[in-house]
This record gives sequence, structure tokens and C-alpha cells, in this order.
Amino acid sequence: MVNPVYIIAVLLSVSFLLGLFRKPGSDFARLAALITLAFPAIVSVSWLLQFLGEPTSPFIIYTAGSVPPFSINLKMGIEEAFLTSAVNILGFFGFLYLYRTFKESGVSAVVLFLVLVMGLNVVIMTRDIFNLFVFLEITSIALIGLIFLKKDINAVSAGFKYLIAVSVISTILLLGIGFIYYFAGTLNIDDFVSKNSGAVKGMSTAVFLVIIAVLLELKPFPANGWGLDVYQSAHPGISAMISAGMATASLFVLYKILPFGAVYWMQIIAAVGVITFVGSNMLGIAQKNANRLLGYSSIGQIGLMVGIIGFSPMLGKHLWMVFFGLFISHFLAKAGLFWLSGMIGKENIKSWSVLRKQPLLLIAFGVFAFALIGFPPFPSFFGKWQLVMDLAAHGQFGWIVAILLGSMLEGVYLFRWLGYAIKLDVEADQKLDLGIEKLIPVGVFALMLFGASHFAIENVPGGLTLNLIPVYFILLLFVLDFLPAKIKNSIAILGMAYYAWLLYPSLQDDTLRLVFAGIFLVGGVLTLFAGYSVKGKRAGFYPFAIMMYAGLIGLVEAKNLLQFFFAWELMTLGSYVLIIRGKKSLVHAYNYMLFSLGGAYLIFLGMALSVAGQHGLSLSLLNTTHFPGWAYTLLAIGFLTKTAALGLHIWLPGAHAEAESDVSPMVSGILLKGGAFGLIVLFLAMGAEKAGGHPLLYALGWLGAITAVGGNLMAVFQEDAKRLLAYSSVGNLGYILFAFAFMTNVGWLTGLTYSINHFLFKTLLFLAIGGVVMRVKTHNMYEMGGLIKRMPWSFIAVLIGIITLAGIPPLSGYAGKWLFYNAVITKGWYFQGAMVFFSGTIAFLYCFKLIYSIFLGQEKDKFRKVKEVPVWYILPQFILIIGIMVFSARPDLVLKPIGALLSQAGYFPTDPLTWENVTASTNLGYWSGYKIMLVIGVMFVTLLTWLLVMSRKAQKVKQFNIVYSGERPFTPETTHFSHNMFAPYYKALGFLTIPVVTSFWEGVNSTAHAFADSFRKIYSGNGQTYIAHILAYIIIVYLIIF
Amino acid sequence: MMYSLIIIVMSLIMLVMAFMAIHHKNLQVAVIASGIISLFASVIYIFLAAPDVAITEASIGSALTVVIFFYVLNKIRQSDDTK
Amino acid sequence: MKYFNIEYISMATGLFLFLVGLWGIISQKNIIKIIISFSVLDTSIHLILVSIGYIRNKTAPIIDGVVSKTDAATKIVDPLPQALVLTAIVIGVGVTALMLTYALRMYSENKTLEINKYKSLKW
Amino acid sequence: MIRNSILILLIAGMAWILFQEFSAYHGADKLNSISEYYAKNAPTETGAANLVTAIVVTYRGFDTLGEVTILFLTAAIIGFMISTGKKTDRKPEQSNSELLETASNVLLPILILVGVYIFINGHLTPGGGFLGGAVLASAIILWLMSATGPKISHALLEVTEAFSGFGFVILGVLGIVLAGGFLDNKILHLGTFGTLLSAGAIPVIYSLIGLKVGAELSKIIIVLNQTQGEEK
Amino acid sequence: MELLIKIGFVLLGLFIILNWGLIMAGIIRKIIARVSMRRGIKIYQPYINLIKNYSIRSQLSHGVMFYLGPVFRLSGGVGIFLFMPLIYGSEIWNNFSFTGDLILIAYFMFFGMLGMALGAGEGGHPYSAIGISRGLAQFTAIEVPFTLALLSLAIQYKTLSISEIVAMQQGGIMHWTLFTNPVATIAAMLSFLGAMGHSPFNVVMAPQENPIGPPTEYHGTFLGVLQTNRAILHVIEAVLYMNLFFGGASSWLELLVKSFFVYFWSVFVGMVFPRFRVDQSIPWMLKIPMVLGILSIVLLIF
Repeated sequence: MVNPVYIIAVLLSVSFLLGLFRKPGSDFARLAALITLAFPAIVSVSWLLQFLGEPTSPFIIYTAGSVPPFSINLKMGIEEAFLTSAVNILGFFGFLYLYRTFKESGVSAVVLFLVLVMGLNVVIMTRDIFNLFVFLEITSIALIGLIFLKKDINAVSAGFKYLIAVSVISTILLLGIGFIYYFAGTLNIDDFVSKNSGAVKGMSTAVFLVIIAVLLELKPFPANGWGLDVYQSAHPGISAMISAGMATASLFVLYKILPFGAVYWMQIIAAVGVITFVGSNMLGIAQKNANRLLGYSSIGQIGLMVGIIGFSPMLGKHLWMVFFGLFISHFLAKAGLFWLSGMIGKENIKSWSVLRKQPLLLIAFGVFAFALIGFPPFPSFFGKWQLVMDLAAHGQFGWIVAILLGSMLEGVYLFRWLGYAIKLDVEADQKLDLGIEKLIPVGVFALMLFGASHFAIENVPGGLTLNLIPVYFILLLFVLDFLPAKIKNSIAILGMAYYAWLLYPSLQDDTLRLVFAGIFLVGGVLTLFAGYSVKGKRAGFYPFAIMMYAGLIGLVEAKNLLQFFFAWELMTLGSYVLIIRGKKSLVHAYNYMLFSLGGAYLIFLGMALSVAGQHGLSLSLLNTTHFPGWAYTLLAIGFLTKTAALGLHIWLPGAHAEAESDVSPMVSGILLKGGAFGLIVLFLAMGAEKAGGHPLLYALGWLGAITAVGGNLMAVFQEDAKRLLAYSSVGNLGYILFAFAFMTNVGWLTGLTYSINHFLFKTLLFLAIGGVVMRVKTHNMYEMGGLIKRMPWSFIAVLIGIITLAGIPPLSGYAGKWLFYNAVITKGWYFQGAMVFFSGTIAFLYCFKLIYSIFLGQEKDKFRKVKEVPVWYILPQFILIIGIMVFSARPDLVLKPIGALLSQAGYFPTDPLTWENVTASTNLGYWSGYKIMLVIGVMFVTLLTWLLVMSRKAQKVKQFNIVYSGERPFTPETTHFSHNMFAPYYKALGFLTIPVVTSFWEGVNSTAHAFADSFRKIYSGNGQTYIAHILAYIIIVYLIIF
Repeated sequence: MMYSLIIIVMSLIMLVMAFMAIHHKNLQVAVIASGIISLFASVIYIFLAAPDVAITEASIGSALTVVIFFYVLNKIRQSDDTK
Repeated sequence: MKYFNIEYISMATGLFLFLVGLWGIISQKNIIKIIISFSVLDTSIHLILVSIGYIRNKTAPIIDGVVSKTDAATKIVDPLPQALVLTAIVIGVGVTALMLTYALRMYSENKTLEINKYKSLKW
Repeated sequence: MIRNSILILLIAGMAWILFQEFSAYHGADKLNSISEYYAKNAPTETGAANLVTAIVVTYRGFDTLGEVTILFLTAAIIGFMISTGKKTDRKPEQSNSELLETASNVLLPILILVGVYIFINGHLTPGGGFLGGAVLASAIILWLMSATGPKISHALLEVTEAFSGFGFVILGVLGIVLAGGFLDNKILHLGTFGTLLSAGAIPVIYSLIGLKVGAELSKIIIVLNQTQGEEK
Repeated sequence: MELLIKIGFVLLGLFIILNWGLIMAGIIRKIIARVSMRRGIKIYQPYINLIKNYSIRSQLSHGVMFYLGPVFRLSGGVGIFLFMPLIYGSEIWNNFSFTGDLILIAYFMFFGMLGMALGAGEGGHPYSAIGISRGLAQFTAIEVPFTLALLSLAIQYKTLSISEIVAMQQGGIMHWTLFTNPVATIAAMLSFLGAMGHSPFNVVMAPQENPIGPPTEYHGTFLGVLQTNRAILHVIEAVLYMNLFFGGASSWLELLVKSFFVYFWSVFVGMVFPRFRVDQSIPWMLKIPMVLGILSIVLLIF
């Protein structure tokens, strides 16, 4: 192994010598510097590999031929090896990124860069606090010099503010070091710790000064205005170095000197970090300048890592895993984002839409953003997971809430930003600064995130239980993204089918899971069929579609909490990207993401509460949680965000309505069941029948009923066909929630029947309507009309769909209704039941509106030429119709085994449904789907024959051949009664649809923004005020500690 | 004892100079005041048995710093003149 | 009267200067004044460090006629803080020069030395 | 007014923190264990009579390397910042006094000699590389002020700057190769205690430090002197 | 064989109900006319209308759904009949009520409505759509008190089977739901007013404003089918209420009498009250009848 001191020696001597090459042009100097920078990277990585290979004791570098307390020594252990590797790799690629910039700036900047990297290495490795001070100064000064790469006044003044602030901080650091030496008689960190002289009077203050100075270097909120200004004004390549490199070193310094302080200081440090995380992200939501926003985000993330260091006593042996997960995500992602920012060159986050010119860069942006928030499979997901789990194990729920709140706030701005990049129009005059030297670093860092993910998965407890096959399949689809859509579609379908085949044996006995697995996989395959009608490449669609399905199926397969949450987040991520693909989906996808994120964090918190005080991760821990009330409530609300219960539903209509034609059925018919399945898991955990009297369930029952009414009522007044269906989904999920909340055998059967039905008919309807919308290119129903002549197959599909939806016998919708009544009466929830019934009749209104306005009535001139929807839309529809028919005629095929499972597995033994052949009966009534179908079928055919016989000569007439006061109607438009169809109804009950919920969330949103906007005024821009902040911060923390 | 008295006097002067450095309107005077602080500090270093520090402070901390200050002040004045 | 010892006096002076320097940095609007305040702050730290290294009634840490190699341990003051101060002085001069250059640069851009005129970056 | 009272409050808070330290401070009667080690062993280990030098150049030589780097950085940044402006080789218009010119002509060689002497003797007497460097820099200042004599050669300065720093690092590395570790001064023979050519590599290193410090400080001054404060 | 016999009896029952429906319609219209000082139609006029319509030759169709609309409609009516037990204690006259219970009938009512709505919709006449939208809107409100009453019944009798509900009302007039659960009965009978589509809830038909809605577009055989359905449906709905609230019928005579009076109730009220607009009828239904329905449940629970 190469002695790490050569890193320093080589970097320093090259930078000293480069001064000589000022005149002959800097090309040689740049190249030499780049090659030089590769050297430390190789050295430290080789050290890292060695430490990873076999755990050996750290390598100590002695200087001056003397031993530590007397001379300065450096240490190269696994931690140092890892961090220096990070810093040196960043150094290499950061330099590469700036390669062209350095040509203009000359050799000085190159030298500064080399020294910066050298300084960071020493800061990480040194074990002497005064040496630490010197090299912290070196790195700060080198950075301040590099800020000048951008020569405008903003950069200069920001650099000055930074310089003043850093100088004051390091003066305080030096003061602390002086007194530490006075009291402890040593400057060596290890020596100090072993002497354990913390009890000496005055010592604690000295240590305080050192620690607070290091904390201030990490820019704690709110004493960090100087840092923000630099992030904003410096060249993005330099900001990347500050955010990723400088922070790395400073964090490790904090970690090194931490043993100096008393144990209870850890709490303070944790508080400093978490407050920074929350506060910085809070203020970030009002920020529009990309670099400054990245600054806020960086400071927030670094704060979180400070928090982790503060939590280290609680994390124990997980500390490094947690730190690694969050650190590496921040490190790679933030550097990458700053680099991207440099390529875009404009300040407003809206300008990032230019990334669309380079899809790979957009993907990189997405990867970085998701990694920052902590979505799987990125390391931060596992880091955050383990952090929260360990905090929960120590009962630190307040901190968990704060951390999740901070993450949520971070999501608020990152997803707005990502949405802008994906959706906003590209400004005409905007160019991307694409140089190969800029692309390589971004690409390499994005790829390294995946490598780091692999590492994180291996190290998180329970990580090896994760089923990564779907993830690899997703990655494969990413790789294959250049293929035409049809081929990818086939691959996706085959993949899913194969997976279903693989999965089936393991779920055979668990019919409950099997049903959902069926919905997810069969539904997935069916909805993908529609994709065959898409021409071209359909870039970026398949990986995310499969990601969503992988998440969904992962929920079903999950045996432990980590698997469940992993799958949950995967599902959210995939569906978000699917939704945002719609033309006008920007704001809807954003809402979806925010609600999903909030929901996911509630679930996360609920899980944390569940495992607190218990061992392991098994899902069954939910059964035995020590905090049932809170845990269950949080989990329930979390799942309800996905099922869009009233109050949490505002994302759904837009998201479903504006999605692409074949995405709507995916996200509506199938995705929503993910939330329903979550509720099932939760309810089963609540202890099945004995929890029946739980107040939470009672509340959920009411919520379900209200949601049913609200959702359906909203649907009635929609003019947009897909929005109508979307609101209908809200209502239907209300039924499902209501039914599951019964916690009785029949109640659950109701819920499952509803789930299956909703899957069948909503997928069917969305496919059919989506196909129609695709053809007529409008969502407004009143613009359509009379399309039955053009699209008879679609009409049949919609007809079957609405009959099922409305619960009209003989189709399977009625099965749900019948079970529902029995359940309501057995349970005694009459009023809620009546509400749900009422909502069922309302459903009839919009069913009629849907089918009438689109297919019946007057055909419009402009649609006389439209064709039937593609066969790839029709095909899955008719498969679904067959499904409906089978389920209608023989519900016992599905319900019988489930009923048996529910009663025999001990979930709900009392009052089961009894089956006699095909007739089901309860204590209350009876129902035979098969016979009903038979009777009605025979009757219908008979009557049809009767009419055919009686009016066999019926003459087909033209469209306008109607009795119209003796006149011919002018145009189809004026004759088609469709717009505002239920006006009288609105007059009567419209007051129920006033969007109080939307106003509420808008209020929340504007309040948060207003708060952020007014609070960030503390960053007055005056460098002096920032110094005052620093002093005030020191004093306040001092007063808190002492 | 004698040393102590001398140092007290010098300390007082230093404090006065410090206030002068900060509050005097004329920047040149302020710079010189700060130089005097360094100079007196280096005298104190002699008393504190630190000759190395003393001469370094006197030459670098005091003299050189003041020179740099003056160069910069000069530059600023010049760029005012050329305006 | 232990506070009458020279190390106490110099220590107190150092701490006072420290506060005065800080006061200057946060109260003065003129950038040059801020830099001057910083150099006062810097000097004060040196003074404090040297005071820390002082040992009552001992001489400079140089082996010469007064102090021999063998009895050095009982005759000299602590050399380490002095070494630190040497380093700190040079660093301080570098930082001060850097600040001044920045000030110069800022002045040449905006023609003012008022720090609160440089607030284009905020929030 | 409110602002001032807040600031006073802040200073009062800092004063309170500092007072904690002062009240814990009680001077010292004897060396602590580390400095005692230095006092007992440094002269023999390093061969330097000046213990401060021994520490600065060897035991904490790594700090010194960093410190030299800071000066180097500062000079580079100042050059970087100032040189980006339009370079106008301004001829100093004001005529210097006769006295100054004569003085500089006389003093210049003496100052350089003094500077060199100081850093060569750094291991024996107070002073050393920093002071020597400063003296060299003051010689340069004098040279500039007098504006007579040969123009200062940039190349010479740069070569000095580069190779003194480079030499420092190389000597450090030689320590690993030839002796006990980075920056070990025992790569050269320790010589007779108390003489000029003693203390191993300390005089060499200190000379390099002196040259480096002198070169950097000079560079700062030259850059500040050369350019107009004005750009654009 | 058994099934054939069953079908035979079912058809016989259907025939009786159809005839009773036509006669009853005639009687009622006669009564209405007399009350308003007119001579009115002949009592057998509905027969004449029906036969005339079936035999009209000109048949105009707007499309498949237009054609299927009446079939759906009639299926709805006949279906309810099929699932309804007619005579208490008689296996023969129970039709196919063994396939499903009260809930089936409650939901099968939608079947005919949907078909009608779709058929009329394809006719393309805007007034059809207006009428349907009004009808559906009003129907949602009408169903509320009815459902509450049903729930009340289900709580009271602990069953959803119509036959069992009838069985429990046997043994004297005081066992009728009318007396054992008067509040639910009132709620349901108010809802019945709406279901029958007489004034004040007949804005759906709106003879004055919508003279040319579905009844005009549908003519000839189609209209005949619709009229057939109307005759069956009115009786069978009355039978439903009779079964649920008035002790059912143990003989055909009882059925005919009781259904007449139940039906007459709606006509009677229609004679007295003016018509509601839709936006009036909905709140009205959601006030008194709904409160009564809730009250009926509350009284049973506590």
C-alpha cells in the first residue's frame, strides 16, 4: 500500500511546481493537475478496498520521526479510507468538470483546486487539533479563492462574507484549541480522549468552543447565511466541492472531536443537526434560485448528518451504515445536481426544463432527486430507514417526526423542481452547456449511486431479505430503453407473466394475498396490452410501469417491514413518473407525490412506533406493538393517502384524469389497491376480530362512508370523462375502506369483492374511456356524443362497466352490494350504511352521464370520421369483461376460499358466509349469483325475441329524425343535452361539493410558503448580520448546554 | 512586579489603541493603531519569554500587515482619484 | 494578589482585545474597519496563546548559556504554544491580506466600502 | 439603537463565555508532560538549540507545511484576483526622495543578508524562517518604494516560490525514505549541538521556509503594487 | 319438468299482474277524471292503447341501444316480478324469489331504469335526456328514506328475505309492519310517492313541458312494450310495499285489494299536491322522510 502521506506530498509538490507554468499557457498545467488528482483517488480507494477486504487495524502515519502526542500523526483507517476516497474521487471528477473553466482562469485556480483536495485529505486524516485548524484554514481559503472563478460582484461579495465568517469561526476554534492545550496538556485527539480530563474546570468551555466552531463550519441553521450566499454565487463546480467535499471533511472532524464533549452534548448536537435539517428545508420551499435552493438543500442534508453524529450513541453499531446511506446519497447527488446546474447556466429552477433536450441528463436529475429524498433503491432510503428504526428503539419519536418533517419539506421543493424539469416548456433561447468533461462526472456520479445502493442493501439489517429480482428487471428495461415500444412491451408483459408464474405456488394457500397478487399482476399484464398501440419508443415508460408493479407485488410478498416499505416507496416512485407523463400532469403529479410522500412518512412513523421496544422487522410486530393507538392511526392515515380518502383525495382526480390513456387504468384500477392492501395488512395486525370495537375502525368506517358520498357526488358534476371516473374511484375506495373497517367476515368479503370489482370495472372503464379520449382528443363529455356508431365495442365495454359499477344485478357489482347490506346490518352501522347506499344511487347518475354523453345522444360532425379505438385497447377490455362475467356467475370460485381462509385462519370465525352450491347465505338473507344470472338472461332473451318478433320491420332513421316541434334541429351541438346535466341536482345538493378540502390544503400550502418567505428574511444579505448570527448562535447553544 | 506594572500600562494603551482602531474615522490612523497593538503585543511576548514570537509578530503581524493595509488603502484612494 | 502576575494581565488583555475585535467586526459598517477589527482579533488570540504557554519565572525555550540541555525542563517556558503562535501569525497575515484583496476587488466593482451595500444575495 | 443594544448583548454573551475561561485560568508553574518531553529530548533528538524551532520545523513541521501552503494560497488568490483586471504597467509618477533612493541602495543588500542570516540561524537563535522571510519581503518593499535599480524579476520570484515549496515537500518525503517519517530532520547528520551546521535538516528546511515565506509575501506586495485597483 | 310447471305458473302470475295493472290504471284514471269533474276514459282504454300500439306498422329505430331500451325496461319490470314472492305460504306463487332477497329487488329496479335511459338517450332527443337526468336525480333522493326503512325492517325482523318478512307479519292486522314499525312505514310510503312518479314527483314525466320526450320517440311496438312494463311495474311495486308493510297477501284477492290501495295512496296524494321541481323534491325527500327513516332505526336500536 502506498503511504497516504504521498497523497499530500504529491498534491503539494505539484501545486508548488505548477506556479512555474504560468506563462507557457495552462494546457499542460491542467492536464498535469488532472493526472495528479487521479493519484490520491487511486491511493485512497486501494486503501479502502484493502480495509473492506480484510479488517485490519488502521495505518498510522507518523511525522518527524517521533510519536503522537509529541508530533503530528495522521491516521488511515477504514473510515478515513472511505471518506478520502469520496473526497478524492470528487476531486478528480470535480476537476474534470471544471476543465474548460480552468483554461480561462489560469493556473492559479488549478493550484487552488489541488491544494483544496490536499487540504480535505489532511483534515480527514489528521489526529491533531491544531493541525486540523491549519488545514481547515487551507481548505477554506482555497475555496474562497475558487469562488472567484465566477468574477461577478455577487461572487466576490459572497466570498468576502464567507471569508469573514470563516475567519471569525476559526478564531474561536483557535481560542478553544489554546485552552484545550492549557487544560489538557495535549493537542492530540487520541491522547486527549485517553487522558479523559473533561472534568477540569474551564475544560468544558474550551471543548465547547472547539465543537461549536466545527458545528458552525457545517453551517447550522439559522447561522448560515454566509454559506448560502456562496452556494448561490459560486461556480456550480465549486459549490459541488463545498457541498460534497468540504462538508465531508467537516462532518468527519465533528465525529473525531465528538468524544471530547460530555455525553449529553450529543443531544445538543443532534438538535443542532435536526433543526438545521428542518429549518433549512422549510425555508427552501420558498426558493426559486436553483443554486441557492441547492444550498438550502445541502445545508439541510448536512444538518441531518450532523444529527446522525449526534445520535451516534443510539445508533451503536449501525452508525456507519446510517451515515453511509445518507452521506453517500447527499455526496453524490448534491455534487451531481450542482454540476447539472452548471450545465444549465440559468438561475431559475424553471429553466431546468432544458434538460429535456438530453434525456440522459434528465434521468440523472431524477436519480439525484430521488436519492436525496430517500427513495429506494438509493442508499439514503436504507440510511433513513435504519436511522428511524434505531431512534424508535430508543423511544426518540420527537426526533423521528422532525426528521420526517424535514424530508417532507425537502420533497416539497425537490419534486416541484423535478416536475418543472419534466414538464415545463423549454425556453427557446436556452442552451445546455454540454461538454464531454461535464457529462462524464455527472454520469459517473449517477452510476455510483447505484453501486452505493448495492452496498447499502448489503449492510442494512434485513436488507438481504429484499427481493431484488424486480429491481434488476427494471434496470434491464432502463438499459433496453432504446428499443421500440412494442418490443419493450412484450418484454414487460413476458416478465410479469413469468413472475406471476413464479410467484403463484408461494401464494396458493394464502388466498387473500393471492387475490391482490392477481389484481396487480393480471391487471398489470392487461393494462400493458394497451401499450401495443403506441408507436415509437415511448422512452422512459416501461421501467417505471414495471417499477410500480414491482412495488405493488412487493407489498403482497412482503414478510417484513423493510420489504413492505421498500415496495411501497418503489410503487410510489414508479407511479409518480407514470402520472407525470400526462400532458397537463405537472401540478397533479406534484400533488400526488406530496400526498404520497406524506403518507409514506406517516407509514414510516407508524412502523417505527410499531417496532419500538421489539426485536426484528417482521410484519407480525405490528400485532404486538406497544403503541397500538398511535401506530395504527398513523399507518391508517398513511394508507389512506394512497386510497384517497376524503380529505386526502385532492391529488387523485387530476392525477388519474390527466394521465395517459393506458396509464389511467393502471393508476386507478390497480394502484389504488396498493393502499387497500396496506389497510388489510394493518387491520390484520390490529388483531382481527377482537379489534372490531376499536374507535379507529369506527372512525375509518365513517370516513369511508363520507368518502363514498363525497367522491360520487363530485363525480356527478364533472364534465371531464376521466375526471368523472377518477372521482368515482375516490367514492369506490370509500366503499372499500368502509367495508374493511367492519372487521367481520362478511365485511371483509364485501371489501374484497369491492376490490376485485373495482379493479375489473375501473380498469375496463378507464381503458375504454381512455381509448375514446385518445381518438377524439378531448376529455369533455359534452363535446362527444353519439359515438356508439363509431365505437360499438367501446360502448359495450362501458355498458358492462357501468352496470357493474352501479351494482345492478346480475353482474358482479351486485355481489358487493348484497354482501354489503348483510355486513352493515350484522355490524349495526346503519347510518353509515345508508350513506354508502345513497352514494351508490348517486353513482347511477354519473354512470348514466358517462355513457350517455359519450356514446348516445347527438353525434357531432367533427367526430363522424373517428375510428374505433385500437384493438389493443379492446382486447384487454374484453378479457376484463369475461372476468366480470365469470365473477358474476360464479362468485363462489373466489369468495368461498377467501371466506374459508378468513374464518379458518382465525381472523373472523363468527358469522361467516355459508355456501350451498352456488347460493350464498347469511343469517339475514341469501343470494345466488348463478341463478340470478340465469333467470335474467333467459328473461332478457325472451323479451328481446318478443320485441324482435313484434317489430321486425323497424326502419333505421337518420340522426335528426326526431320529433322536434316540427323542425329539424340546427346542429348536433345544440341538440346534445349534456353540459351541466345535473344542474337541478347541483342546486339541491351542490353545497356538499364545495371544495373545502382543497381550500384547506391550499391554505396549508400558502401558509407554509408565507412562513418560509418571511422567515428567510433573516438572511438579510449583510455579511455583518451573519457574523452576529454566528455569535448569537454560539451564545444560545452555550446557554443551553451550561 | 515592575514587569507587571509595565505590562498593565501597555495593556491599557493597547485597549485604547483598539478602540481607536475601530472607531477612528480616519482609516490610516486606524491602521496604525492596529499596528501599534501588534507592536505592544510583541513587547509583551518578550516579557512572556517568547522571543521568537515577539520578533515575528513585530515584523509580520505589525509591520508587514500595516504595509499591506497601506497599499490597499492607497489603491482605493487611487481608484477614487481616477474616477 | 495572583491577578497581578504578568500572565494574568496579558491573558486578560488578550480576552479584552478579543471582545473589542469582535465588537468591531459586528458593529463597523466599513469593510476596511472590519478587517482592522479582525487583525485586532487575531493579535488577541496570539496574546492569549502565548499567555497560555507562559510558566512563571521561566525563560525562553532556547538552549544557550543560561539554559543547558539537562536542566531545560525546569528552566524554560512551554515552547509548544509559541510554535503554534508562529504558525498562527503567518496564517493571520495571509488571511488579512486576502480580506484586503477582496475589499479592493469589491470596491473596484461597486465603489463603496459599506458592507450593507453588498446585499444583492439574500433570502 | 436597537441594533446596537443587540450587538452589545452579543458581546456581553461572548464576554461571559470568555470569562468562564479566564476564571478557570490559573497560570502554570511547571511544564506539562508534553512540553517536558520537548524540553528533555528535543535538543538531542533534533539537535536544535531553539526548541521553538525544533517544534516548528520537525515535531509540528506538518503544521508549518500547511502554513506555508496558506501563504502560497493567499499569494495565488491575490494574484488570481488582481491579475484578472486590465494590466496597466503604471509607472510610478511620483519621484522619490534622494534619501530614500540612497537608503534603499545601501540597505537592500544588508536587508537580504540579514534575512538569510536569520533563517539559517533559526535553529539556534530566535527568529527563523518567518522572520527571515519577512525581512526579505521588506527588502522587496524597499526596492519597490525606491523604484530604482533593476526591475524585480518575476521569473526569479516564481522559481524561488516553486522550488522552495517543492524542496520542503521533497525533504519531507526524504524523511520517510531515509529516516523515521515524513519531515524527519535526521536525514542529515545532526552535527555538533549549537553550531550552524547542526540539527540535521532543520537549517535547510528553515531556509526553504524562509525563502518561501519571503517569496510569497513579496509576491503579495508586488501584485498589490503593480496593478490599478480598477477594472472594467 | 318441475321447472316447466314453475315457468307456467310464473307466466300465469305475470298475466294476472299485467291485467290487473291495466285495469287498475283505467280505474285510477277514471277516478282522477271524476274528481276533476271530467268524464274520463273508459276503464278498458289501456287495453285499447296497448293493442293499438303493438299493431302499429311503422317502426322507426335510432340504433341498437334504442331498440334494446324497451327490452331492458320490460326486463326490469318482469324481473322484479320474477324475484317477488306474491302469495304468502304458496310455493307456487313465490316465483323465483329463492334466487335472491330484498336487496336483489331493490337493486334490480335500476336495471329497467338504466335500459330506458340508454334507449331514450340514443334517440338523440334532448328532452329525453332532460327527463332522464331529472328522473335519476330525483330517484337518488327517493331511495334514501326507502333504504332507511328497509334497514329498519331488517333490524326489526333480522332478515332480508321478503317471504320471511311477510311470514312475521302474519297473525292479525296488528302484526303488520304498519303497526309494529309505523315510523318506517311512513318513511317508506313517502318514498313510494316518488317511486310511482305521480304528482308532486312527476316532473320527470312533465307532461306539460316535455310533451315530446321518450313517449313520442318511442312509438308503436316500443311504446307497447313500455306500457306493458308500466302496468306490471306499478302493481309489482305496490306488491312490494304490501309485502313489506301491510302483511303481504295470502290470496290473490288480498293481493289485488291491497295493491290497489297502496297504489291509490300515491294517486291520492298526487291529486292534492302541486308538482315539485327537482331541486325542490330532493331536499324535501332529504328532510321529513329521511328524518323519519333515521328515527325508525334509532327507535329500534335504542
